[in-house]
Amino acid sequence: MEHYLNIPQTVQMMKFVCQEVMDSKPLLTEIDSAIGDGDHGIGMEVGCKAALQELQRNEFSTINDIFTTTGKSMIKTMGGASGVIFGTMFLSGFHKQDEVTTLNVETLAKSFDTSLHAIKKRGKVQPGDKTMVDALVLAVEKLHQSAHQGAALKEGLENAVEGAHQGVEETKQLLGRVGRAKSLGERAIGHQDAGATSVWIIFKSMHQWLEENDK
Amino acid sequence: MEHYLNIPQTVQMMKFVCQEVMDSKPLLTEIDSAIGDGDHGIGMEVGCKAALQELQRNEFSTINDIFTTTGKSMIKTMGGASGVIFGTMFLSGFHKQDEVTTLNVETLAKSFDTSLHAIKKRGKVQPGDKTMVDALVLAVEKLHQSAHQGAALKEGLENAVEGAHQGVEETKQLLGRVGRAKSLGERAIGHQDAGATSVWIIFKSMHQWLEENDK
Amino acid sequence: MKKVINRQEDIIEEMIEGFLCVNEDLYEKLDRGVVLKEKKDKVGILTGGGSGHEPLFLGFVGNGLADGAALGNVFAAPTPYNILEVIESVDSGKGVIQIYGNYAGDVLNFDMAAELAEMEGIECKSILVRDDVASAPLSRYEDRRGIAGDVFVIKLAGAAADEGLSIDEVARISQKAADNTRSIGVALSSATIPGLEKPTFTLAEDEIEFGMGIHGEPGIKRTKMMKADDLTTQMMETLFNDYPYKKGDEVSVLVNGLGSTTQMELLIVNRKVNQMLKEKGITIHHNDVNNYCTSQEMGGLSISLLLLDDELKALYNKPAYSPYYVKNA
Amino acid sequence: MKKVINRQEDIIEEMIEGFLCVNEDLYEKLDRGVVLKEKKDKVGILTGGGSGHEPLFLGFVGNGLADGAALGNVFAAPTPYNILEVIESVDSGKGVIQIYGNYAGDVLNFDMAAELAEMEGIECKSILVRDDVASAPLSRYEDRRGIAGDVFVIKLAGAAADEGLSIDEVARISQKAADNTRSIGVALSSATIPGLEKPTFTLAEDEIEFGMGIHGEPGIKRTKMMKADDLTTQMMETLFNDYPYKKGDEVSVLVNGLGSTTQMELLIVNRKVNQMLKEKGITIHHNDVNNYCTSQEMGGLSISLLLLDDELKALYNKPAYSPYYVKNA
Ligand SMILES: Nc1ncnc2c1ncn2[C@@H]1O[C@H](COP(=O)(O)OP(=O)(O)O)[C@@H](O)[C@H]1O
Ligand SMILES: Nc1ncnc2c1ncn2[C@@H]1O[C@H](COP(=O)(O)OP(=O)(O)O)[C@@H](O)[C@H]1O
Ligand SMILES: [Mg+2]
Ligand SMILES: [Mg+2]
Ligand SMILES: [Mg+2]
Ligand SMILES: [Mg+2]
Repeated sequence: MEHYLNIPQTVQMMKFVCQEVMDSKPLLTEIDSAIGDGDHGIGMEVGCKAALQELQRNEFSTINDIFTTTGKSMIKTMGGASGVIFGTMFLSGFHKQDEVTTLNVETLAKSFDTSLHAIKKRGKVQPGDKTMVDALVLAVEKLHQSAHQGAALKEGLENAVEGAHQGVEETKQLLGRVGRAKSLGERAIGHQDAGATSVWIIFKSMHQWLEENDK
Repeated sequence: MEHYLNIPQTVQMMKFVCQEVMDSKPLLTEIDSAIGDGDHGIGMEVGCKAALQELQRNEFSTINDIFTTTGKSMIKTMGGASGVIFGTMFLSGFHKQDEVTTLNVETLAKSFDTSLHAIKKRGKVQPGDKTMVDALVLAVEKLHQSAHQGAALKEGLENAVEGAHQGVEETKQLLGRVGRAKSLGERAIGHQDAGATSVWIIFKSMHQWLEENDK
Repeated sequence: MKKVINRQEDIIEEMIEGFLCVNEDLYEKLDRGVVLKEKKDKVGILTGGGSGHEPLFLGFVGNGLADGAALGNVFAAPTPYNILEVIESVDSGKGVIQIYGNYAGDVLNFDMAAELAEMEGIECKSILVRDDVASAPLSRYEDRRGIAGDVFVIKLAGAAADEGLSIDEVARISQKAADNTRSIGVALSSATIPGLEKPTFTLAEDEIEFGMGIHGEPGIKRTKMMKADDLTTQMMETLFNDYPYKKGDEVSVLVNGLGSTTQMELLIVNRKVNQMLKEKGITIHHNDVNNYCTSQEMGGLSISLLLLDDELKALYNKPAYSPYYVKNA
Repeated sequence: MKKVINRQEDIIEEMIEGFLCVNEDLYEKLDRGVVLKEKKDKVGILTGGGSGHEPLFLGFVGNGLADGAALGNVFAAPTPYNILEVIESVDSGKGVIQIYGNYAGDVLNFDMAAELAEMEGIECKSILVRDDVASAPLSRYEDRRGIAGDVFVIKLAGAAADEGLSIDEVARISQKAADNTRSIGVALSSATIPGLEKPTFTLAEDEIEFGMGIHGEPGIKRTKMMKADDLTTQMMETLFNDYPYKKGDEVSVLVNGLGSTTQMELLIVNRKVNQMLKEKGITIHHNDVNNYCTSQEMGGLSISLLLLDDELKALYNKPAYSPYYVKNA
């Protein structure tokens, strides 16, 4: 496989991501039940199901299209905090940005960086607030490093997964400062953030798709 | 002890009966929960508590007074099917009957027989309907036999307890035909009737009081 | 089971006191009852029964509804003397109609109360509600219990009495309302009497009892949990089998929650109820989805149909008010 | 946990359909929302949030109440597009006020909806309800969540809009209503999201959580179950400590059930609430005891106080109607 994906490959990868997130519903439910209200798994399932349908239905002429379609589907169908936040994660990095027809590490690093800023602004959160941002920020960092080192996409994603995973682990030590974990105080310690877990699952399944389709 | 009780003794005995029934609340609750609505223990407790208060408060000049006071307290405070039924059990045998100042087997046999008829009429029940009547009818039979044989009160009550107990056992084999066990059909089989159990407890504690106070 | 109470023996008193706070202008407290403060020169309407089904019965005392309610302990009929006190209070010399569900304990106590009232020269008629079609087959109609259908009968009796009709007329109409009301219930989970530790019955996590009564009386069958539409279909078919509803019939519909079943679930059931009635060409005059006749924290619901004719419809439309049941003109 | 539903993904749709059956004349269905059929020439009042709290929010769409509600999945804020659809529908050119509880998800979605609406030239103001005094200390008022107090704010906003006031005036009054509303809740048992097997949290048989939120958010403390009067006293004192209520103040009181707690228990609590307010010389203008803002089958309740001034009182007294909330003139 090349150092980049073309449009049909990216669509395939994103479909796989949606499917994997949907399959993680029980895990996400359990995590959100521990320090949230238990609906994160349902929400992600709803959003990914809608995105999957759109990815199956549409023809895409740019990579931007693929990601903005995914993001819009989520904003349109999910609701909850994660609808806007995860919708923004897929949408903002490619919406009103230069159009591209291939996906490589640079593009991924740049676009998720843009999304990260949009999320921080929308959600009024910073790293350390025990949200999905804690996973995303480290994933983006790893993508940047990888791009810098001229890594292949698969390698870059492998690093991103590692970053996201580290972010998830870090959320365990944090007090919640937004959303419903906020009022838990000390009781939130030891529990990982649900949204951060979703970020990790997203990067992990991107990487897994590349692993499985690396011919 | 003589073959009869005087007024103070009868008051003491009835107070003991009330206390014993109250202490049986968990048992009666459990039985009524199995094939009824679970409130029989509470009902009997309410009624016996009220009767106990009246028995403590009042001076009595006849045996009739003692029993009618007990019955009226129950009707006034209990509610439910058992309020009227158990109220009638204590009331009807002595209300508008010849006044007596001692209680012996004959009086007991005659008065509970009268009550039995009143209950059958009020409750529109017959023996075999899986109610307290099944216990009462056999207890009354035993009291009559005992009276016939010139038995002492304690002996008569011992027989009545035996009759009541047999009645309780018989209710286990019966289908419910009134009240809430009615709709259970076959499922009522194997379960004893709550009201019948109360009748047994009442006679048992009368007898026990005599045992303990037989000097 | 945790219950927010003080002493078990005080729950009825304290409940009545708390109810009176909601509307002190409207109500007056009796020993174990609630009556309208304003005495109206008309046939008195009394309802009552065991407590534990709130807002029934006290919440259905109001204008255009019952004039008073006699309240027993939880799941236990009120005493004859409590009932008598309410009878005396709501009688304005034109007689009193007692509306209550057909339960052994209620019959015993209301009958005795009526006897006591008659001795005081108060005419007293009883209307027994027997809407629960699951409680006995049609051949044993006399044995049927009363559940949420009480609401319809109280509403219509109250409206009829407000018209200034005679006790015989009000009784005739109330009886018609009772005869025209059919309900079917289902239980999903158990109920606990305040002060007792254990529930009166138990249902497994995948089990429901079809036709269970509001005190946990057994129903028609214990069966597996099913989808809302399937459950509703079975419930409606039980009602349709009990009475030959036909195209053009007009009904009022009550979907009633028993306690812990959510309004969302009731509305989902209501959707199917409406679909099925429409398919049969039955017109829905009025549709209510609420918790009117509960059974502690029991999970489950009942569906009640009131078949209307012109007379009942006109009375149904009359305004009524209590804090728990409002019908605007 | 058994729930009477069909497919989890259809519950919101089917609930709305079932709700519309109750009053087809009054309401119209949107994708994930409900609006009044009759469009009024006034500031539009919109409410909404996650579902699962029924009758809130859809049951508070009505005359003199909200003009529309946007509904999310259970415990999840509605999407910006669902909200936008309701905004567009209730706007008559005079702008729209969105009333919702202060939750991260709701803020994100209602904010985005407002941005989209502004792009279409619809003026849109948001009033956030932050009545839950247990959700954050006074020093972090901005963090407080909204619970049953929504009811008061919707009522007053609806009445103000009906007066034909400008959007700024309606917003000012709604904000005052929100600022004047304080609530405190307690949870006795857990809540389960339809479609999930396990409840979101658990409480031991002798435990309660004082101050728990309506999605199971942790409160002030986990403590042992206590008598109704003791619990009520602690709850009222929490409110009294949060605001210096004084003799002569006038309040409306809502004792709200969360789901499986019975009306009897709520009334017993209400009795003590009334006693305590009277002892402090606070006048109770209106007292409501009902299940308005539930949380699935959660056991527990909340107490809400709305502090009234002359302006708010006049608006509070205006008539309102929905099948779940009626205020007669
Ligand atoms: N303001 C925010 N900014 C960024 N992420 C957020 C924010 N609020 C919540 N999240 C993320 O969303 C997740 C919760 O999503 P979800 O459970 O679907 O929504 P809700 O909190 O409305 O129930 C959290 O675990 C967190 O990672
Ligand atoms: N019609 C009746 N005649 C005689 N006894 C009856 C009748 N109905 C009920 N009982 C007795 O009362 C008992 C139930 O009493 P209780 O539980 O207090 O009242 P309820 O049935 O109203 O809940 C039954 O076990 C039965 O023995
Ligand atoms: Mg959540
Ligand atoms: Mg019983
Ligand atoms: Mg009973
Ligand atoms: Mg949520």
